[in-house]
Amino acid sequence: MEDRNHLGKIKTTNRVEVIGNGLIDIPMLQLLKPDGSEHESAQLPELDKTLALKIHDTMEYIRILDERMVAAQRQGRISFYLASTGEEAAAVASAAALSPNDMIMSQYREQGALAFRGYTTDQFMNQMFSNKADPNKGRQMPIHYGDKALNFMTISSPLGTQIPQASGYAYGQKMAGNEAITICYFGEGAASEGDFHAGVNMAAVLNCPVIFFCRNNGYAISTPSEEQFAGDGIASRGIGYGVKTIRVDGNDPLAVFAATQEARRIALAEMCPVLIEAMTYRLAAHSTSDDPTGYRSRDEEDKWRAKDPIARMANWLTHKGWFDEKQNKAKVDQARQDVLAALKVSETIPICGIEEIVEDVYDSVPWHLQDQLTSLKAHIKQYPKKYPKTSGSVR
Amino acid sequence: MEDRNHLGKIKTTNRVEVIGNGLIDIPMLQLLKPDGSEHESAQLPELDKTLALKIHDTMEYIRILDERMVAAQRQGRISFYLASTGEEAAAVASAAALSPNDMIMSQYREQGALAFRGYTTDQFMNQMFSNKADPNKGRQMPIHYGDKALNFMTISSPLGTQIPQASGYAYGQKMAGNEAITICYFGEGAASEGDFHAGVNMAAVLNCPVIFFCRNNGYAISTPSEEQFAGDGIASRGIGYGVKTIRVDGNDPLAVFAATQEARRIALAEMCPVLIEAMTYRLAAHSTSDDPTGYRSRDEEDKWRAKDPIARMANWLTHKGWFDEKQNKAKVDQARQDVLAALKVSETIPICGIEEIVEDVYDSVPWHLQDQLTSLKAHIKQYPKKYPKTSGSVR
Amino acid sequence: MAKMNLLQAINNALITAMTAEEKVMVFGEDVGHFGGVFRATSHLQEKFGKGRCFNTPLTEQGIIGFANGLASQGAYPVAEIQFGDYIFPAFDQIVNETAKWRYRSGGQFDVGGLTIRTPYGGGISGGHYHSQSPEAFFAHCAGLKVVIPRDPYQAKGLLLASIRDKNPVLFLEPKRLYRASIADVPEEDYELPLGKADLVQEGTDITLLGWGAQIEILQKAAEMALDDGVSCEIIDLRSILPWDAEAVINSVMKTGRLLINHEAPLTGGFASEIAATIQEKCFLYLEAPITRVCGLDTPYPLAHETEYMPDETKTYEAIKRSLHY
Amino acid sequence: MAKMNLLQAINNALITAMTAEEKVMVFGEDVGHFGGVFRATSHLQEKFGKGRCFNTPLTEQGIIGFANGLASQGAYPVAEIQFGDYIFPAFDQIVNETAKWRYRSGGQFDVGGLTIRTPYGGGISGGHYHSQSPEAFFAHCAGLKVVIPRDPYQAKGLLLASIRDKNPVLFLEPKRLYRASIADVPEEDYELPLGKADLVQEGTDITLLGWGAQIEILQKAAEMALDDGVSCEIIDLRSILPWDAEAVINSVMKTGRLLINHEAPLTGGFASEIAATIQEKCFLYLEAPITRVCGLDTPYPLAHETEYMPDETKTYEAIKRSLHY
Ligand SMILES: Cc1ncc(C[n+]2csc(CCOP(=O)(O)OP(=O)(O)O)c2C)c(N)n1
Ligand SMILES: Cc1ncc(C[n+]2csc(CCOP(=O)(O)OP(=O)(O)O)c2C)c(N)n1
Ligand SMILES: [Mg+2]
Ligand SMILES: [Mg+2]
Repeated sequence: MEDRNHLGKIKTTNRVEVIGNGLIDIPMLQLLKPDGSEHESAQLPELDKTLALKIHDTMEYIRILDERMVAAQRQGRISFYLASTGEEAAAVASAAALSPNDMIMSQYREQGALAFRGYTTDQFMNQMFSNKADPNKGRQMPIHYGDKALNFMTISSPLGTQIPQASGYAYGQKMAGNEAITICYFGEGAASEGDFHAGVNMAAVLNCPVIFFCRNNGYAISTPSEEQFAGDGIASRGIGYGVKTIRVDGNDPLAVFAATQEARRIALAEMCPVLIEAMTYRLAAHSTSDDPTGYRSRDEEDKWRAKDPIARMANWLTHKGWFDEKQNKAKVDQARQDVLAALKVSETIPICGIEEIVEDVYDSVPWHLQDQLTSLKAHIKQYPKKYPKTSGSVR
Repeated sequence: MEDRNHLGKIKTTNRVEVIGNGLIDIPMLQLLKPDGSEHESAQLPELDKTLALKIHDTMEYIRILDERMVAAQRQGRISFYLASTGEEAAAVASAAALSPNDMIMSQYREQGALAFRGYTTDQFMNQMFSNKADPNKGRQMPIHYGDKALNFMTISSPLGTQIPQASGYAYGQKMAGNEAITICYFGEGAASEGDFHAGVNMAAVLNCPVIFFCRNNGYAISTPSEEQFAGDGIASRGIGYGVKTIRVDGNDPLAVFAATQEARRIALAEMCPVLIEAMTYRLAAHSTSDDPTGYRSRDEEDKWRAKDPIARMANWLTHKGWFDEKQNKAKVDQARQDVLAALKVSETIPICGIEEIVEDVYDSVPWHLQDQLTSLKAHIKQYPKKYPKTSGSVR
Repeated sequence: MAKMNLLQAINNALITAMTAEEKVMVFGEDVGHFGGVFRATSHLQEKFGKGRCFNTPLTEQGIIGFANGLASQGAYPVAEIQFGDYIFPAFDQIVNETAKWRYRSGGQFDVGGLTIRTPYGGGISGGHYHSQSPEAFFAHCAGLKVVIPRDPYQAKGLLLASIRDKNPVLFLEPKRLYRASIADVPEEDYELPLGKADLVQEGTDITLLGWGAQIEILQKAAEMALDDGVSCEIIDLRSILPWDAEAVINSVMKTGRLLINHEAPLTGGFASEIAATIQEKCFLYLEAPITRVCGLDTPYPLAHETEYMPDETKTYEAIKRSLHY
Repeated sequence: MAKMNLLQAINNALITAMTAEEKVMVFGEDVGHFGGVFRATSHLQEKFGKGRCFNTPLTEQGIIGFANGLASQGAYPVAEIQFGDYIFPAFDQIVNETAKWRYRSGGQFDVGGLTIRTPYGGGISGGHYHSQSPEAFFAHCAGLKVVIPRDPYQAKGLLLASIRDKNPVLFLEPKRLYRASIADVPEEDYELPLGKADLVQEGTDITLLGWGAQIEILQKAAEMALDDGVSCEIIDLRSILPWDAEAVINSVMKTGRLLINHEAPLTGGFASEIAATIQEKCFLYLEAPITRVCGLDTPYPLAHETEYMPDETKTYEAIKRSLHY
């Protein structure tokens, strides 16, 4: 056995030094100024017109989807929605830096990443209407998307749980020899959960190729980040875990893209985790159940409205000569129509039949669930009006 | 509502900067060299002869207690023991820097702190023999001490749980206006638990006067610290939480004393947590159930034997002219005898009567436990030989 | 007396408790300035200051760990877990720490001042993670008390008793009733006893036992049965741990039949404990097997929520089956 | 065939599983080089490399979170929790994640490859935190399988079946028997079925039901009863979830009497579910109330461990009470 020395790299001092702020500054990567012009000294990532437009268009698409679905919730057509307004760049531009083989484990405000991967409007709608066209079979609340074909793990509500899971998933990718990583999205609020600590530390010790992508949007529902932590954001923690860390302007799509690209390169090359903290702001209410006027000022929101990532990207595209105002308008109009049309179709598709209530608890239905289903079916037949959504299809 | 700006203090950069080691060096405070001589430039804490001797003597006492009890366990007289050999300074010298009003919430290897507070040999024994003289009533395994009068919270085995508890306790002290803090001891292994993250972060945000005292002794049972974390020890984490941090040579009693004194001063003056990482080494086996030869070399241990905190303190005391070899030998002999004598008495004291089995589950015994006790007593009366420890006293 | 909904009754109880005792402190995610996502803690921070009503970071294990420590110091923490579904990260702190604190220290230390409040239950389109009824997980844990009110009046009286009880209490609030249940609630201070069931309706043919939001389901089913001439006795258990076996035994000795209804899944739900105990204590009095009308043994499904629920028609049919056994 | 104790049988099962399938990975606190505090994972790191058998940091929630992710990726993680008493920090990952993974994704994703191994139970002077029997907490959680072997032969066969089962399995090992129980165990690969009880001894007068280390208690009690001329049927449930109700029903229909024994506290223990189900299914066959012989409703006490245990004399007396009802 070789001798270990856990004090190997530690120097000594003879004075009581209290380390107050022992960090070097963790600056925030910004490539585009808020108005969309390039920083003089900025080295931009390689990004061709097609990809640049795809990033922009996806952000815009999500903005439209969010607006429509918030409205649909107000109209009582869906029970719940959660918008990502103002934070589109964080999800979309990071997803753009990944390979489609990379696994995405998200929190819930990363619909942009999913749209970038190719999730269709119909798919969004079917999940939100819990109808039988959704492969998740309508079992969870709206916005809990998941799609195996797109390597997008089905979302679950408990916060932070996906963080150690992402470490494990990435470990599996490594052991299988896949040229793929896992990206794990979470909010700065979720980063207070014990699972964050466990997951990041394990990834560091077990050399898991995973990107921990924190959207620090200033709020966890009503709780501002100064009541969430006292350190220098989430980035400062990465360092304590011995994890390479990048802080980025989350409203700058190019910076997010560049940071994620670099993080992915490192994760694969060095088989290690990388932490990204994207500084952004939740312009939307937490969800349709929330009303932020109770805990923050309109004025504060306005300051962030001015940093809109979509306008910033559009301006940059315009500088580049890649942006066609008219074409864009047409796309936007089309997207609005598509969403409305899909919504109308989706809300008429029935939910799964009653058999599905006991499927997927296990790989096959055990005796006790079979019994429970049998009684339930008999009961539904007896009271068809009480169970209008399923009585029609009970045999 | 005032506007918030969670980006207020963050600078921007235009290049992708990956922060690898973003920490300033966290040096280790050392006042005495391993041989016990003072570092030239060291500013020693104020420490009079009485207190200095008390620190030394308590360490020596614990060394003896540990040796004896490991032996007693081997003889089958107690079921379990856990020694702190080599780490005595961390517990004793930190406790010496506290006020008796300060609450101690410990892990399990801090018998030195308890002895310093005045826990007697009889008390140690009664707990270890689970007899009825122990106020903890023999309900937990040996070494799970607790004493209300000494402000020493009863130890529980699940690791890390005491960390957020200490934050809460300290918050209560603050709200009550007590001139007191809480010290929370834990190992570098326990610091991987989610509760560590939760507890330290909460203390930082909620301004709790608590000292988080980590004994980094290189091992968690067989797991070396390099398989426990990848960062710069535990100290590096404090910084991420915005918590003032001191790293100290845990085998240097004077340094531990000075660091803890300063930490306590800060905690009370600024109403905030302070993290101390004491670098030490678990010379003992993890517990009497463990055999370290399976996972580390004798040679490695020997290097640390040379850093013995007790010899170091004795040497310093000798330099100071405060150490009387003969007197010390007498004390040591006395302690050995006392421990043996107390052990002999304690092992003959019976365990609590059977009524105690249902006490303290609630503040009073509810109906169902009363029923269970009644049946149990009747049963014991029927089978007195099966329950020799209680049948004698069942009425 | 004032008309209050269940949320208002809880808010009122908290104000009452905080006014009477300085050491009552209320905290959890978003409970501070915002007053909690359901607004149960509205205005408490304004009234009592940030020291006594505050937001915590987003960590349930931390919240309960902190609350345990604070209670052991002598305070009366009232910790909110935003949804019952999110109490599981705190399971270790509750089961291994809260519940065992007094016992392991021989009564030297305790966390008797602790109350954990959390909304539970379905019927609000909440799917897997905003609908669970976790009471049975805690009912298997000696050292805890578990309390569930059925309406605003019960909520205020039971919550005040829970906060002041010398033992840690898990107080589960039926969130489906938060705004739906409205009742006259005394504005003054009052307590209702823990560990005691409440006789909601007398009857002679069968005992219907439940708690929380399911009491109104039992009432509806009892009305349906009444049309058939069946007289149901309805008992609200109120305390799940320790539970009032005596009240149930007495009732079953009278009626000879027992039906237990809860929203949580059947297997290992608390109805199983009640059935196990009552079949033993009332063996010679039972005229039919004890019936359980419960949630299915599946995660809580969104689309099939209506089908999943142990509703009044399922209960009514079970009553009939019991009577015709 | 080779003589093995329970630990050796488990070690042997792990070697068998890892040899047959590359994606089986074993990890947890101290399981690597050291082979685990009980040595159940001895030599695995040597044989299969550090990538497939490794130490984790000391965090149970992390271990199970990591294992969930790894299983969802397609691997067969076998995660060790050092003591059953320390599984509670992982409760959320198990109850909210492991158990619901397949259901919530409509079967798109699952963690069926996951097995969680942990030693449980008392009788080793372990006090509060090295003695608990947590099976009932998990029995209330649809989506999990819970399996407990009673001896080395069962342990190997059930563990191999658990690792290969398409569902997540919590595998609880009776640590009191780790070295005490020795049996002939086939060296080749074999599986025993999950969800099926095992008839340990046929009898006619009363059914004794248990699992894990309590089976030997039931055997001792049955011997005592035999001296009185009482013929006991003994059933080892083996799987707590889903459980083999049919086997129990058939036996009780024959014997007319049922006694269930477990070490976990009485209230809300899994015996309650069994009793609730059987009183319903066998109502007209029962000649006496179903009896539960269980741990007390207290934390697990050290000094009074002997008194706490549902031992053979308590069981024997309960048999007599049932027969003389
Ligand atoms: C374990 C758990 N606790 C509480 C909640 C309730 N909850 C849902 S979202 C949320 C705030 C999350 O904030 P953050 O992580 O910053 O993400 P953001 O909403 O800002 O995107 C809370 C408290 C939950 N879903 N899970
Ligand atoms: C929650 C929990 N998990 C596991 C254990 C088992 N265990 C007891 S001590 C120990 C190692 C602790 O190491 P460390 O915190 O470094 O303290 P040290 O023993 O080195 O003083 C482990 C894994 C436990 N007691 N609690
Ligand atoms: Mg946020
Ligand atoms: Mg250690």
